[in-house]
Amino acid sequence: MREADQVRQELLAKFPWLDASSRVSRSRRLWVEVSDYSKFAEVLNFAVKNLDFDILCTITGLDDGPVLSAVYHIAAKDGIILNLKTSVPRDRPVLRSIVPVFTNAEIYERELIDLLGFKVEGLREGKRYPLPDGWPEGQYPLRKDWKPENLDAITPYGKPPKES
Amino acid sequence: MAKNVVIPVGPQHPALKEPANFSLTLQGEKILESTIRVGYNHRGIEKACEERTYVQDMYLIERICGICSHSHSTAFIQAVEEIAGLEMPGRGLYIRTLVAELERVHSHLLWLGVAGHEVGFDTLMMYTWRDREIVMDLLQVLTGNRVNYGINTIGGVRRDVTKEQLDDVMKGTQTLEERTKYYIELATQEPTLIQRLSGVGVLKPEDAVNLGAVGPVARASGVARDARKEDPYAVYADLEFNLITDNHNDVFGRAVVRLLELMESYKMIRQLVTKMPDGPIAAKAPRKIPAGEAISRYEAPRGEDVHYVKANGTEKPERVKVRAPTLANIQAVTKMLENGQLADMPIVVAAIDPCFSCTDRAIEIVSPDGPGILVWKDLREWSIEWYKERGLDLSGLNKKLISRLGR
Amino acid sequence: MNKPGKIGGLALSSLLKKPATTKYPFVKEPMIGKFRGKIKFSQPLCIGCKICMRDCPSNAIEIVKVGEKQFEAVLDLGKCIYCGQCVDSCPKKALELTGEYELAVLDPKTLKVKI
Amino acid sequence: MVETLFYILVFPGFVFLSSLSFITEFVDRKLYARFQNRAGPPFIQPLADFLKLVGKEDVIPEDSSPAIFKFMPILALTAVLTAFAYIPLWTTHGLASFQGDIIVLLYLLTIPTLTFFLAGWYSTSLYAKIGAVRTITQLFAYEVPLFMAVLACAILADSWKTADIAAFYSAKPWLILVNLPAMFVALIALLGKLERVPFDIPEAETEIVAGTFTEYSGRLLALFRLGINIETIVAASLLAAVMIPFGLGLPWWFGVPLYLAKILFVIFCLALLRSVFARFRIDQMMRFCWTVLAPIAFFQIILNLIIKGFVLK
Repeated sequence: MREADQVRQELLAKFPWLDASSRVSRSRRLWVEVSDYSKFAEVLNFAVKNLDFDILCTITGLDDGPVLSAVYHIAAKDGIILNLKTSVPRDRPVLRSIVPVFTNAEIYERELIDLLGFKVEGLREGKRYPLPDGWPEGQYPLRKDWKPENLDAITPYGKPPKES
Repeated sequence: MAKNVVIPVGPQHPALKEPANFSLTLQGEKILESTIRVGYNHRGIEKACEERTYVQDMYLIERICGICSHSHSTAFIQAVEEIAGLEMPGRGLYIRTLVAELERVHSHLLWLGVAGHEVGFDTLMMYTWRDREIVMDLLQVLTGNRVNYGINTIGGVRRDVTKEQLDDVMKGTQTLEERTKYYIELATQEPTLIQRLSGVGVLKPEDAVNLGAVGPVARASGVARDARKEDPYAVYADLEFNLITDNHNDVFGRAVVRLLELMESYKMIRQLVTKMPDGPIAAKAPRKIPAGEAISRYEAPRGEDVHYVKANGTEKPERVKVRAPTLANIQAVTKMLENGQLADMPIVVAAIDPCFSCTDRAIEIVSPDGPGILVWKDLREWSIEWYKERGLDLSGLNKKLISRLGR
Repeated sequence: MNKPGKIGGLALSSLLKKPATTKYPFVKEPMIGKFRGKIKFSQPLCIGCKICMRDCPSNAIEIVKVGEKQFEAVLDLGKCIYCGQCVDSCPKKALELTGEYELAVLDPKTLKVKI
Repeated sequence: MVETLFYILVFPGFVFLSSLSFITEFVDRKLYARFQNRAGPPFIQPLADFLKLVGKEDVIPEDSSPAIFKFMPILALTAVLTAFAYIPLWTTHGLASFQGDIIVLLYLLTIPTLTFFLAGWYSTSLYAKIGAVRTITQLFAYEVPLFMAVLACAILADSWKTADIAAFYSAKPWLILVNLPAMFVALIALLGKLERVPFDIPEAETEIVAGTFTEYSGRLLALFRLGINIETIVAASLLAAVMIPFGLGLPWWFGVPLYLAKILFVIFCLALLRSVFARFRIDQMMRFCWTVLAPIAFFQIILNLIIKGFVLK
């Protein structure tokens, strides 16, 4: 069994600039932050191809104020989870789809689109998830500045039935 | 029939206990293509979590799913405990694991019944569900409720168990083990059942890895993955159990994996009861959780639960992300349905043991009151009118009942 | 080895057995163990700290001040999820679980009860 | 004339049959429940279900053809009621017996299946259409073994008249044992005809909602259900008359209970069979009927010809 620290060293050997932004929180938990999105694909591919991280657990979207972040949780057979975090500017939140690497990323990426308003390039046409088809444009519920009352202004949703 | 037919299965359909939509393109009875739409149960739990305290979230998270409620609450609480850096008492962890395994027993027996029902074998359903009552009662004795146990608290568990209760658990396990042996025999000997299960919904091992299948679905395709082994949480490192895999790659394999897992669970329950240490059941937890983030994995009956929690030093979490096992498995269903028969669709979908409540978490939409849409009250008035037109006036009955019963 | 109709033996023997069904509401099964039912409130013990209100996941309980050091609890049966967190949170043990579970009413207005 | 009318309308005709159908439905459901260790419905349940359905609104799909949609349940009911007139119950003679009536009887029993097909097809719902196609596909699977099994008994009795067949076997009761394979085939095929588990493929609720009956509601559905219940009795009576025909021509106070016991026996067998199997898939059912049931029925015919040619000479 390898340890998360070993994996971190291997990663640092390839990408020395990750030294400050990576840490091991406990055994089998590795956190890496790639704040520069242009370098993200390189790190992801290295982790998948050379470090045997072969299962994508999920993608978490975060609203970090000026930037929107996405954490890719990727697991390996030996139980180590690599949490790869990256950020894109809030006014242009464009990610590239990782479906070519992980087929199952599709539904998690759709979730990012619906709930946090990411744009994902290279995602095929398909049904949305998880919000209803009639959900108004530009309403992203998981953003911190969003309130359920935002919907009240928009008809026909959001008008509560009159109580008797 | 040369013409292809597109048949909608769901969002409301007898085969689905919860809403999801499968559009199947059929040629005769053969399924050519399928598309899946989920999200009908999206309730805004992730957003709601951010607006509640950790204590409140515990119960909200527990209600993501009625069957694997303990799974979700444990996964969430493990993440919170990791951030808070709590030292966990052994007895608390043992009780938590005991409830977890009892829940797995209850969930797998439920699945067997549902699978029986989907292939028209209702007798099997009735018997497995009757036996499931034993484990439901055990859970009620230990935790206080049959579902949504509410046993977890940050830092341990809320209720201690007594010697007599553990004896009850041993006795119940004994009965259940005998029953399970019978079901294993039944599943491997009844030809009509085998015919319906084997060769159906095939998922090849490479597809299982590719599509990120988890839990019994992956294990039935020969992918040996189990968070209890890979990333031992709670007290699984102390327990001796086998990782069950099967190479049938089909629904029959999934049934075999679940049935054999039941036997492993009984083994684990025995070990948990005999090894249970004495001591406190919970550590004192602070109301404010220090800033930090953690990801927690938990092998729920249906597969791996992944919870991500980010704390910001206040009483409320900054972000909670839930990945339920069904969401990971639902993408494999399209593959399984391909070139299958329409008649096999219910059992294939049931074979991943779907739980759409788990899958779709997150916003509360107040009922639309737009034009042409009737709300409950309108519908009620309309039905009263409808019956009145036909000379039947029942509107007074409710009032009479209220006055009679005094409620 | 195939045995068509294997469950037949079990089915036939069930004919002579008592059905497993409980005929609720004619037969009421007692609640074993510490079932989480309706909450009981003992007024003299309450100090009005309102921790229960803060911890309630569904805002079902409300503590109202009715006089000098006198408090009343109002429970919304429709909102309560019967988790019992308020009972755990209460520092003075003023709240207690009971096994009462038949709480359905015909009129939604009567769901809010003073306990 | 009055007697005939009484026979058709009251006893053992329409009124008696309808009430008997509620009782057999109750027995069937109760047995099914008890096989599953459940309590089962109270005695009045089938009647209550019927009355409730009758009180409900009939919803007719816009695109369907209303005339056919409404006519089909009535036709199904009529066909099974007519079939009843040809079966000797506890008397030695059916009401309208004639030479060749067993053929008519079998065809009359096929009519309900055809009405299910037409009803489903003209409902214009996708589920109903798939159900309709499955109904007709299934018909080709079980109908041949059923006909062969019943006619094998007729061949041995050397008559195409149900009453004569019954009389023949009453006289030589040991020959009933020869027909046991035919009895087995007929029971299984009946499960298909009555669309019960394991052959409830056309109305498999987990796959295609309610199949043929998806669009039916209210009175029309109630009529269909009544038709199916009466079909069960008629089919059971046919089996009783052809396969277990002893004790005919006894006085009514002994004959009627004996007759009821016979149908209850058939109902018991049907309930047991439907509780121990999983539902077949349509292709599996075709294979089963043609490779298992049909050969057994064929073997029965050969056997009966041999017995007739060599033993009974």
